[in-house]
Amino acid sequence: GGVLLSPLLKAQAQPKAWEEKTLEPLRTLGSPLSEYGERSPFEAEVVRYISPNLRTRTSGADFTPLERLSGVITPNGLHFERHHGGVPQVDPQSYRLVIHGLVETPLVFTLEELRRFPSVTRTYFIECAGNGQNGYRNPPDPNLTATRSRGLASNASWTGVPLALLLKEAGLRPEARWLIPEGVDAVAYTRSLPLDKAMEDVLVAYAQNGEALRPEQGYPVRLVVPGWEGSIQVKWLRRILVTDLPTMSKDETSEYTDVMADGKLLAFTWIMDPESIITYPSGLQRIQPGFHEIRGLAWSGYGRIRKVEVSFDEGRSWRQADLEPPVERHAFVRFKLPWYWDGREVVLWSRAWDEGGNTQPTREEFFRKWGRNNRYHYNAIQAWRITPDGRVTNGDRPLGGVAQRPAGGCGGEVFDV
Amino acid sequence: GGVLLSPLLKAQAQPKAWEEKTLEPLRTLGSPLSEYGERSPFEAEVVRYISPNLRTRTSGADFTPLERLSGVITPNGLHFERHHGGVPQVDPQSYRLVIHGLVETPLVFTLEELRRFPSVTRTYFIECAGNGQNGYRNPPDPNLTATRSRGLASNASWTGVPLALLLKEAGLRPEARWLIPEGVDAVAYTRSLPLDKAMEDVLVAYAQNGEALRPEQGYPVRLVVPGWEGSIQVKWLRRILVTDLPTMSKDETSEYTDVMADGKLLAFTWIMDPESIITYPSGLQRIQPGFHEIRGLAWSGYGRIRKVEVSFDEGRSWRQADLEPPVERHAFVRFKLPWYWDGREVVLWSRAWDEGGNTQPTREEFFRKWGRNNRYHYNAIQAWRITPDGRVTNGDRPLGGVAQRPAGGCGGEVFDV
Amino acid sequence: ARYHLGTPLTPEQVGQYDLRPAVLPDGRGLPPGQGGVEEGARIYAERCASCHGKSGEGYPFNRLVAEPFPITPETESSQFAIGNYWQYPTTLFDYIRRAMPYGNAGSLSADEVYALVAWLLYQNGITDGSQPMNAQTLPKVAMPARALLQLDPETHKRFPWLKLP
Amino acid sequence: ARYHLGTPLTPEQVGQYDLRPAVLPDGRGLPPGQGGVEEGARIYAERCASCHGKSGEGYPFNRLVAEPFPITPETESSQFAIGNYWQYPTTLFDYIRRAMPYGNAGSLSADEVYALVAWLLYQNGITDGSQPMNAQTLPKVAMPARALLQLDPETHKRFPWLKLP
Ligand code: HEC
Ligand code: HEC
Ligand SMILES: [Ca+2]
Ligand SMILES: [Ca+2]
Ligand SMILES: [Ca+2]
Ligand SMILES: [Ca+2]
Ligand SMILES: [Ca+2]
Ligand SMILES: [Ca+2]
Ligand SMILES: [Co+2]
Ligand SMILES: [Co+2]
Repeated sequence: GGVLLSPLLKAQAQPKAWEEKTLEPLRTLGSPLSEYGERSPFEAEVVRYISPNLRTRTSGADFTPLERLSGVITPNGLHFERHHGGVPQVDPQSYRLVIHGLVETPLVFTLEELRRFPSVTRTYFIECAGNGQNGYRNPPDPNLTATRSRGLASNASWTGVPLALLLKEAGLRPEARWLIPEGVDAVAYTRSLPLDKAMEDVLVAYAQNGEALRPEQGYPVRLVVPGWEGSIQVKWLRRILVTDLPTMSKDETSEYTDVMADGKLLAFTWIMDPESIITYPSGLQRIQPGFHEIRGLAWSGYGRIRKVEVSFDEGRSWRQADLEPPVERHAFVRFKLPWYWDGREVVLWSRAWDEGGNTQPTREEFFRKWGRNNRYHYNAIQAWRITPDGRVTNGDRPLGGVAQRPAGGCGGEVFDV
Repeated sequence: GGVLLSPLLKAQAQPKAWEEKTLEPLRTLGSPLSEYGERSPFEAEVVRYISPNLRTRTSGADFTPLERLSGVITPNGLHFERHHGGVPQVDPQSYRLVIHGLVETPLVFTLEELRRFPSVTRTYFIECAGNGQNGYRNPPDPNLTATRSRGLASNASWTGVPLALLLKEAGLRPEARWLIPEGVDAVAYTRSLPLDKAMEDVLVAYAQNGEALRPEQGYPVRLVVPGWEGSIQVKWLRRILVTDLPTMSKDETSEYTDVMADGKLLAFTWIMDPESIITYPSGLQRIQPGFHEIRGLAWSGYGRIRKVEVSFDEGRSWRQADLEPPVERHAFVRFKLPWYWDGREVVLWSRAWDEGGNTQPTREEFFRKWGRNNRYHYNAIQAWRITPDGRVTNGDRPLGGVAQRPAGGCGGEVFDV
Repeated sequence: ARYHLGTPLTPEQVGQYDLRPAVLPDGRGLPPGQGGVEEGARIYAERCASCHGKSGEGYPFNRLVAEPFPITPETESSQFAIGNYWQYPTTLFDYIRRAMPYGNAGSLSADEVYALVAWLLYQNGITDGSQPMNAQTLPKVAMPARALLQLDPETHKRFPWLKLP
Repeated sequence: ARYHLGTPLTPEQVGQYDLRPAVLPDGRGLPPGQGGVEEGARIYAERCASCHGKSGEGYPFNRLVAEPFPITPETESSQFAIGNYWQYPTTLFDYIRRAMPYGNAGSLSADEVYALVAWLLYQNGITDGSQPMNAQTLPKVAMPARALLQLDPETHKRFPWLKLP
């Protein structure tokens, strides 16, 4: 009797070990087979975050709900979106890709032809250069969530043909240096991509996590440019002009050009810096004292993540988190750290290190280099504060200087006026 | 002019380089941001195959459309289904998992508690023991597709808590040898699982490819038993009885018990033998002469795939295919082989080898061991015949003996009477 | 308990949650009560025949009655049923209680399930029908197919301690 | 051509497919034709002002007019626009032809686009408005922000040959 007393007491302290509803499914037959499965209706509120300002926008962005997801694969329905002229609906039968310009033979490909080429499947993150834009706010938004902090990034297994093969098929002229890919959306979105990168690892992708690309990610064909800012990974790809100069398109001059603290503008900041975000516990969640596994995501455009560290004292000391294998190049990595919360106020930091030795700056360090009015490439450490009531809020430190919020840019949260 | 003549002629030979419709999306704004993305309407016919016999069945199976997919991830909406009492709808709030029997302290867990334990994310195939059942047909079905040949297998990134941690939390008594997991579906589905395997790598999974499990795969919680037959990976898991004997449940005696050629019945054939299937070109597809990348999937319950070979002469000689990295343990591997089809009739075979040195038998070899009236664990080499018109049909050789078709078993295609 | 997650249950609570207890081959899990062939036939006709055929011959769902000879490799799989393929008598009680009548499991009393088991064993030619089935008699019934059953050799290699009941 | 996949296109076909040619900083891609500030103002009022404000001050969509001084780190990002942030004059022609008016791109003639470009450059204080814009004059316009533009140092490290036009 004595041995059982304590568990008994604990059982009675709980409102009820289970409910009538717990046993209900045993009583009736379930649903029959179905051709294409849907989520449980109980999961309906796991959705992309669309800023109230942008709900009906055909130029804007929405966020992957990072803290609602497990592992590293972003489900296709929840991959972040960013587009400048809405999501076109493209008929795969009439779809064409043209390669022209400084090539021996301009070529047009049908989707079927693209699929006949040797294929590559790799897991890569795609991240908007505007990811982290809320970090430019000062003072920081106390109600920030992991979604709104870093949800303009997603990770998928992409399948496609190496762009290098298509270019070789057309035959490159010696003067060729640049590619100008163009989308078949309403703004014929264009960017400039150096030929060298294309020959290295760029994919002309037609599948995402096993199935055809989703419309928001470029159905039927997009570029995947591993490790580089999402805006260069042109979607609904209709043609590639091979040329000797970059075009300096609207989206590489009036957007995605960076304002630095020293007054310079930086062009072509393509490689995405290392990044990490603790997804559990994170902003607006509430936790109980006791055991928790701290969980988060890390990635870097420079290659593989080497380690992720977590600090419980704003960077004075660090503990190394576990990385879930396989740790792939230019892909999300899940990090985890077992932790016992004693119920006292604490601030959690995480920082990622990549194989190039790059890591994340503090906010103060970040703004020593990047302009306070820049809108892109924010990758400072995200802090989460846990108060004794278990509530998690943004733990970022306010900066000196004027109050501000980002405007324009990737359009994730604010009007672009 | 002379140099251009031949491409010109080729361009003119084609009906038209592109259509009016090709350019249409440039003319109007696309759709705005959306909270949960859906597939392109043009992909609507990529669905699971449900046998006409089983359309409305709450006990049956449907097939992943393997030849319509890329890479190795099975999209959640297309993961094969197998259930014995329909798909229950389980409310995650009232969901409970109980562990009882030969434990120190019987415990009940809420979903939230399960999610607080240390987590593991791994990519594993799940395969129905009845996969390949159409291979028992004699003569072979000429209209077999890759879907109907091996589509009772899927591959996903599963996240969950190691079952070992839950068992240790409850505390195992020394006599404990077996686990009897039970589902909360209408038939309270049960099986027997040796404790040793549970302590090794079994997951109590709550997420699939990043999001919550899909209802058909056990929402909110299922077992994932790496490399073992799907039927033991109990879905909608409501409790685990820890005991000293297996229960010899209906589904391990009247189903999933194997009839061997020597007249023996085999119990507990849990480990799934190595398997491969060429998905392109495959049954009912049609190809043109010229370059093709032969593509397929391979997997084994014994661990990693070591190599996959392709034969063009019914096994007299073999060429080694490329394996797409990362090659993970107990997971689908994509294999690829560049190939030029000269337009002559040919039969393609593939066979997988795993790290245990196991491989796939020919049909003749398979039936030397397994009974002709068995319904499970068929893993003989699948042959595809390509005729000069480019059509692909089942290239399996008829066996001597009586005509037959499988009945019962996993219910994938036939009435279970 | 290293993580202090999950709530301990009292034996009473475990009993309440254990709605359809697993029956083990040695008879553990079988409830008190009993039932014979005659009641079984009556209940079968009422609750089961619409799905499994008038005499268990099957249709629209599974065949339940077979010859009492174990199957051979030549037996059509559509003929596999209790008499020739099932290896443990306890499975019958366990499965009918947990899953039948399909979609309405839990609606039979222990006596009714025993009666159905008695009738099905008799109908399959395995028992002579003289004995009522209960927690003592049922585990002792010898199933012909049990003689054919062996552990999968790969499973044996991996778990040398493992023995079939 | 190693795979013999894809269909060769004639120069005419390429031309037909090249609906909204990319304009390069050296002026390649610019069409014949021209337009001046006055027509530009008229077309702007008709086709653009509803989205970008009466005088290009923005609302509901992007601000198009700024001071002709390049931005500083203190400039609010809502003030970034052609006059202070755009680095290449050719971008204006390229983008207006390919994307504007939003949702109805392709509806302006080359002359009309030149006129809009002329008006926008004048309105931003970059030109004095006396010269019509065409394939010769446009590439020569000096954008104040160009002086601030540098290649990202990481990009330079990786592609030492790469120079900004
Ligand atoms: C509404 C239809 C229906 C009714 C009524 C029904 N069954 Fe069933 N029965 C099924 C189905 C469907 C299955 C197969 C379930 C599966 O796939 O696992 C089945 C399976 C069985 C099996 C296992 C057969 C085997 O060899 O695998 C037994 C034994 C059984 N039923 C007995 C009964 C008894 C006894 C009753 C009456 C108390 C009954 N059934 C009433 C539909 C029914
Ligand atoms: C129906 C609304 C609408 C109309 C009409 C319209 N625009 Fe726009 N414009 C937009 C939107 C929306 C964007 C931002 C697109 C994006 O997010 O890439 C934009 C962007 C621009 C830009 C780029 C601004 C920057 O700094 O990035 C220029 C230049 C421009 N428009 C010029 C014009 C001109 C010239 C016209 C008339 C011929 C015009 N627009 C008519 C909605 C409109
Ligand atoms: Ca802008
Ligand atoms: Ca970033
Ligand atoms: Ca059966
Ligand atoms: Ca198999
Ligand atoms: Ca047969
Ligand atoms: Ca500001
Ligand atoms: Co940038
Ligand atoms: Co088996």
